[in-house]
Amino acid sequence: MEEGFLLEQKTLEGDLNSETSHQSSVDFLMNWFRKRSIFVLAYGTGCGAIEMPPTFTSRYDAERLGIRGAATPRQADVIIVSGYCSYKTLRRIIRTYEQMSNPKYVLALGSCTVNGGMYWDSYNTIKKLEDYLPVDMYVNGCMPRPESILEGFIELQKEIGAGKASSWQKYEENHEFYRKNQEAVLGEKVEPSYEADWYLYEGGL
Amino acid sequence: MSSVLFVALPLLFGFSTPILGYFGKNAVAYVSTLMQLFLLYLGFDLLLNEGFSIELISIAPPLGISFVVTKVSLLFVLLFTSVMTLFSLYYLSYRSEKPYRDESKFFILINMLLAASIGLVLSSDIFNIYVFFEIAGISAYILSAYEKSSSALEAGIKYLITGAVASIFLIFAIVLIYIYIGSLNLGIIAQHFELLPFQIKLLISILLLIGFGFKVEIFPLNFWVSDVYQGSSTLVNALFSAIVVKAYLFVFFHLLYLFLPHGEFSLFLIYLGAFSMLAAEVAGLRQSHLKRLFAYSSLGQVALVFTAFALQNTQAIQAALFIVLAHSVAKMGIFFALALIEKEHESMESETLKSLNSPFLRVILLISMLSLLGIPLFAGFVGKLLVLKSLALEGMLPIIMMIILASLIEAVYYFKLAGYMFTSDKRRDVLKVTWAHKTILAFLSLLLLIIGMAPFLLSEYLFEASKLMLGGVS
Amino acid sequence: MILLELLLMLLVAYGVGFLYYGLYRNITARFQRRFGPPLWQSFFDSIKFFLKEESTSHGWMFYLGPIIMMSGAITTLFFIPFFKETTNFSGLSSYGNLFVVLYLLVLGPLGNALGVGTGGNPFGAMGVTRGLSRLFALELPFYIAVIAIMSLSGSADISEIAAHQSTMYALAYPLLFIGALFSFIGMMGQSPFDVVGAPVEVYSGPASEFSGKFLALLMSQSAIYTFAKLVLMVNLFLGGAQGFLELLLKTFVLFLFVISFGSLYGRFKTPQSIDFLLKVPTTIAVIGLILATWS
Amino acid sequence: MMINLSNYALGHIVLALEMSHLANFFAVLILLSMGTLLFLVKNYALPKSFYALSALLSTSLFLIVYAADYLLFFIGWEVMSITTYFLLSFSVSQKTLHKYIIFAMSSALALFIAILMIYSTQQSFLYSDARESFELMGEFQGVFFLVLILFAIFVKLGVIGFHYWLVDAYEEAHDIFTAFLSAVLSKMGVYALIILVVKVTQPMLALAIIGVMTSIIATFKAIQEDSVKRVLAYSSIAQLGYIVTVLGVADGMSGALYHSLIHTAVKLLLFINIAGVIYMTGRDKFSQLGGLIYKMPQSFVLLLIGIIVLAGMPPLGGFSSKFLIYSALLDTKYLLLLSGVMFSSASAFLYIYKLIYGVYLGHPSHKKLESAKEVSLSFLLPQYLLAFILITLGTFPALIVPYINEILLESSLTTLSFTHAGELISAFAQFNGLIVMSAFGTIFVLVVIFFVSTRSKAKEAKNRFDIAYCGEEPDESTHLHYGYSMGKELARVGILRAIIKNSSSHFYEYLGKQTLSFAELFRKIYSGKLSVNFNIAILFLLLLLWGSLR
Amino acid sequence: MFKTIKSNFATADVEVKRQDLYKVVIKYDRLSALIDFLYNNYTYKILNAITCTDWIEEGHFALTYLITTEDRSNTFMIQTLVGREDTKVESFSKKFKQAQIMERDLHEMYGIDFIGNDNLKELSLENWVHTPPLRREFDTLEFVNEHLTFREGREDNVDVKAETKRLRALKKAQKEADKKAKEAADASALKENEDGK
Repeated sequence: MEEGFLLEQKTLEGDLNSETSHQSSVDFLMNWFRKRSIFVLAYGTGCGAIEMPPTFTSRYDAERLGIRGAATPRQADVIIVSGYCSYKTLRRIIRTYEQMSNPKYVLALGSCTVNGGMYWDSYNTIKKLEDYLPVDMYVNGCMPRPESILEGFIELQKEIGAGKASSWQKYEENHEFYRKNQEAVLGEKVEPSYEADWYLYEGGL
Repeated sequence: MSSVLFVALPLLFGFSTPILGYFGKNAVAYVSTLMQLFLLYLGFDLLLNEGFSIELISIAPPLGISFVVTKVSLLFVLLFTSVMTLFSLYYLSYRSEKPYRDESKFFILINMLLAASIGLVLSSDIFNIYVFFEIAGISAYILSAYEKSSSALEAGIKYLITGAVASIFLIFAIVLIYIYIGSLNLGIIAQHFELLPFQIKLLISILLLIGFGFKVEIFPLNFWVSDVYQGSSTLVNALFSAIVVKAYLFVFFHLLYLFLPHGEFSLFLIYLGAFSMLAAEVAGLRQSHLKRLFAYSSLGQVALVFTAFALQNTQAIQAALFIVLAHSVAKMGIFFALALIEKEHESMESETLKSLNSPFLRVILLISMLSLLGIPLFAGFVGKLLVLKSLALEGMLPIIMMIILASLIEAVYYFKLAGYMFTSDKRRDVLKVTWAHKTILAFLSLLLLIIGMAPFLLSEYLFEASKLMLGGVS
Repeated sequence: MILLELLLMLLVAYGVGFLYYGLYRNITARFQRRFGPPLWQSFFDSIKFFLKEESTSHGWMFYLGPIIMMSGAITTLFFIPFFKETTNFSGLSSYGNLFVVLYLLVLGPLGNALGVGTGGNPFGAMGVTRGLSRLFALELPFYIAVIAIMSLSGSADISEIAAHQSTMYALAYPLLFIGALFSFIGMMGQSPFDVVGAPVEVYSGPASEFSGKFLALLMSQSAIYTFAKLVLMVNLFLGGAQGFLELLLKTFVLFLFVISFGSLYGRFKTPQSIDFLLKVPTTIAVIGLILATWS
Repeated sequence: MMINLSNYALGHIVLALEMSHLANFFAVLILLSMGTLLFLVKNYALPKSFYALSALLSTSLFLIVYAADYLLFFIGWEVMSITTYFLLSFSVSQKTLHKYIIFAMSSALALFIAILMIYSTQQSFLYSDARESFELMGEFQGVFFLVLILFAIFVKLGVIGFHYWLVDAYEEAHDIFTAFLSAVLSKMGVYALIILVVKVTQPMLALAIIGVMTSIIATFKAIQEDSVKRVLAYSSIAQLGYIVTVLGVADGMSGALYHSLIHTAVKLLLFINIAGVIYMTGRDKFSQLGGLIYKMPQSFVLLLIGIIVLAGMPPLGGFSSKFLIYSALLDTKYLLLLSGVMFSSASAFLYIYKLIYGVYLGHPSHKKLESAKEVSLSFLLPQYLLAFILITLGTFPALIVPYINEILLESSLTTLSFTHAGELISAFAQFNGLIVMSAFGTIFVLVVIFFVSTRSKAKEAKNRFDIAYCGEEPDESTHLHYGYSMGKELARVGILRAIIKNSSSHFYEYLGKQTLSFAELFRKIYSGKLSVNFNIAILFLLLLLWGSLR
Repeated sequence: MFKTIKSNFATADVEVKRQDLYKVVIKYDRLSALIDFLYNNYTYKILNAITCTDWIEEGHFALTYLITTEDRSNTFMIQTLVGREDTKVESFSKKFKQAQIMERDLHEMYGIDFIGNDNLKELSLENWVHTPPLRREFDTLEFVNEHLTFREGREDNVDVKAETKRLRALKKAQKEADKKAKEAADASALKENEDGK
């Protein structure tokens, strides 16, 4: 009877591609590649950042699932908002999120992103990440351990594989809603505005 | 027309000036310029119809005036008369703003100077040489002390003392020669000179060397030159460097070739000349006073001529004659231009060139300087090339090295001046130059350019002249 | 026929390049006591980036940067013959020689540096500066070794050098090989000298501004360049190869050595790596050169 | 074909002109640079004397090139130095001008002594007798002759010990004249090196070693410079270092000729380009320029071609000349020389990239640069012409090999084997420029087609601040023009600090001070007091007597 | 040392809180003189912290300056009382460089203005326009409810406090019922024993 690491590997991967969904073969292939290789932006926003090293290094090794760190938002697919998010950090998260190239996903860790967590009454943190950024996957736990983060990643990969993770389209469609909330919290106009209307243009070569 | 006129006419003019005084203030000036023009005509007339003759006028048996007019002495006579005419023409238009005080005395002096130097060149009697040596000296001392400033006075005294010392040595030499050989005529002395015992010959030549050394501005004896140039007025400087030095140089080497045709001392003289050129240039490096600077540069050039003459072969002498011509023309150009600058800027420091604002004068100064340096397209280069070529033939490498080093140092401080003139700096108002000055200066620079570009015009004439000089026909 | 052969060479290089890249990630993972990603993970990464919705570009020069890099890589590949004797799979190497290859190796990165420059990202400029200042320190020992080999085999043509090696130059002249090996590690971008693209220190250096398909192109060209350099080193020092199997074997052994050496060492700072390269490998190579030319 | 001027003899000196192939080659270089620079002249308000002086300069250059005897050669050399002095004086500071003229005059006079030494043994200045007269010279005199000649040429070439005047003069001279200076005047040094050293004596290893040292040190000095013209000045010293190296080695003549052609063309291209940038922005420092690529795109592309050639990259002409140099060096057994040259050309990439990055790429360092527009056609046309020449030499490297072979035959050296224009063959290997260029071109096009057809479309960034900047948002005030001072960190590396830090200027300043203090000593002798002078006179008299009586 | 401080700075007597910690309360105008005195004579060269406690009832802030000796053997707590409304305090950033950051933080959190500190812009709160948050009149919960929105819970969500109370009551009732049932069972078992006996 296997146990230990191999079992864990099998169970995690076991039902990875069980999610059957009706999408054209081209989309299926495209999503299959997007599922197999995920670049996570190396940007620790809150206290969850301390969970990232063990997830990506030897013990929990996210790389075996094709998940790797990426230095700049240009190269990244997934941004992890790990934990409480003060106004100051929110401004940087929005700026980085808008610089990532589509399709991009947000992984929110901890309860602070859900409803403010233990800082529910703090004057300085936002209570509900949903209003400011479209979130694909929540991983609760007041800082989830690497296993649950990996679990979260697997779920995200399943959704990507099935083509259901389309938060970045949601961000583009109702952009005013997000921008209004952001400006309500961040005070004056969120710079740079041109980043937002960048999506409205058609690509070149 | 006999060659004695060259000496007689200026002296005659000298005595007649008081009479001319009555005819009006500038009568003296015009008459003297006319007289110099006539002398020039006389020179050319002699040149054209080959009037080479020997004039013997004996007053008392040993004493008398004997002139010998050969190609080379005629060359010098022509040089002197043309320099003097150019000088007086230049002075005619210069005197309208700033005349010398009691001009008539000034004209007497320059004519006496001219007569004496021509006499020196022509005479073939050793006592005559001494007489003209003295006359030229005296007129030069007074000319250098002409202005009423302290430096002029100091220059005059210094010139007087050195001149006196020089003449003492010369008279000793002449007395010795007269005792041992008995005659004053150069030809006879030349024949008997070899027979003299070595010590006596040595003593005479040393005395002659020192006697003429002062005047010929050789290294240890040329300390007085820079102070004299600084003291005397710029125009007079032109005369000194163009005429006086050349006359003494010619006479010294004329005697040398006559007495020691085999050139026993030539090696020593060559080294002496090269070293004095180097010393003069190095001393000039630190100079900031323009007149002293050009004094040192003319010391250098004269030393170069000295080395060339000391080589005692026809090519070297031809080169020396080239340099003499080029140097006189260039120095005249420089000092004439400096006279104008001094009139305007009052200060003769080299920084004044920075504020000089007349493109014409800048070009003139530049051309003369380049020619003095020996830059190819100008006259100086021909002379320098020939000297160095003949030195190369003799295989004297160290000498070539010293001369080239000296001309490098000369280039350094000349281009410092060129740098002042040409880099942009705060300029004074434009310095206007009358058309008369312009024509004379332009003529001088053109002359330099022509000799530089087409030296073959003169090379045959100079070649025969140098053969003659070496041949020592007296 | 030649076109087909060139295409085949390109496919082989592309495939083997990504295979080696996957092996590299697995072997370094095993060094770090973890299971590495699946073998073709790098291939998946590059294809994923090709399939991105859009990628930011900063003007036509930025757009052309990675393209020049890729074409430089492919040209270098074509000028290196795969095998020793036979003329097939020798690409265009009969028209070029070792000097052409040495300079083509640098043409790609220089073209890309222009793209990075127009991108305007200061971290990109910093990465390029480190790359260029490291480059000349790398080139010195490599050039000394290569020159020694060229003079030994009497010609600058790669296939001739490979043919000339009765016994491998690596064995015949070990000092030369060691000197060249040090700089080869740097050329492969392995650890002691890979400060150029350090993800944390320099925000991934030159690649900081490249997104989407530019990044994909950079990944695929690095695969081709790796394979081209490996084949070059095999031809120069390991006596060339007769067949595919021998070629793959030798290249893999060399690659294995380079990765394991790389995964054991931390990163040098740029002045440190220049100082080291100009001192140790250069003296080794010079001694090798003197010994080689003396005998 | 020889025109004999002997009837103008100055006392039997034979002056002769001659139309040798070597002379025509260098005449072509002069014409090329004069032709291209004439385009630019109408953009600048130059004083009339500038034209007169440049006419005189070009006549002196032709005189140098076509002279068949050393005297005419020297006259041309001297006139060239003097006219350069006056052309420099339009814009150069007094100090640099003075430095220049001291070096120029000392080099000219050293040459004069050397020529006189030739004359003294053979009684003729003609080139043909030079070789015998050199043999006739004694051992010591021969060495002294070579020292003088090399000193004169090294000053003109700006070899590393003697470049004290060159870099400042290049930087401060008028842009057009700097181009002319670096493109042509240095070639006169090369020509002098060929006729005075290569043709007279057998190849000297010392010359090659000096060449390598020059190129390495000049390259590292170029990397440290901030002013664009100073970088180009040092880079032309380095490139000339290659020529000197290859001339110091057996049958390096072909490499030297080819490289001087390439160097003239590429230096003209670079200097005209930089002149255009300075004309448009009025700035010539890397720290003040930057980000001009999309405002001056054509100049950018032309500079790109220029730096590819300067670096010696395969598709373009630079590689063909480097290839010949490397093969020539490979023939000799001095392999360390070749590695030195390749090392210096590898480390040259740093200042080559800095040239294009500092000026065109990155962010503009000042708002004024935003208003820069493309330069007028008068700047671009010459650059296109030069770029065309370089590209054709890249694709057909052996185009001029037949002509070089004629020169080699003329001076009885081994010629290069030649098949067709595309293939350049040297002793060690051959390469086909056509195949390299077309391979690179077709692959480039194929990759572009593939790249355009991928699914992911490239979207233009909104403006220059839209960069990944760690979450921050840069604006007008943030300093983004990094990388313009790249290469400064090399000074932290032990070995390189030695090369970069100490320079020859202290030595020359010391020398200057010493001569001035020595002159001061001499002036004391000419002091005013009469008594001192008389003592000296008497001293001299005694010395004279003692000397003669002994 | 304590006597000299007490005498010339007219403070309450120095309190030795710990072997290496002394405390003294001083009026504001003598504060800088005391700090200079300690700095020069007793090597108290290091400023550890400037803290402020808000005594809203008494209506004043208590500013405490902690300075330590060079060899870190001993710390001195100097406390002054300053007013709460737009207080102006003289800055020590010239004497101690680190004071600049501490004062900047106090300015942001308490609104105290430090004269002489050249850089008092915001430290961690960007674009903060409301009252300085650490003042006690600022109620965070009320601020949060006013400015931010919470996630509205599920339909069947109940108030957390009421829910916990209800659950606790339920458990208690349950316990009592069991106890009662047990007693009934014991009683019946006791009765059976008695019947059985």
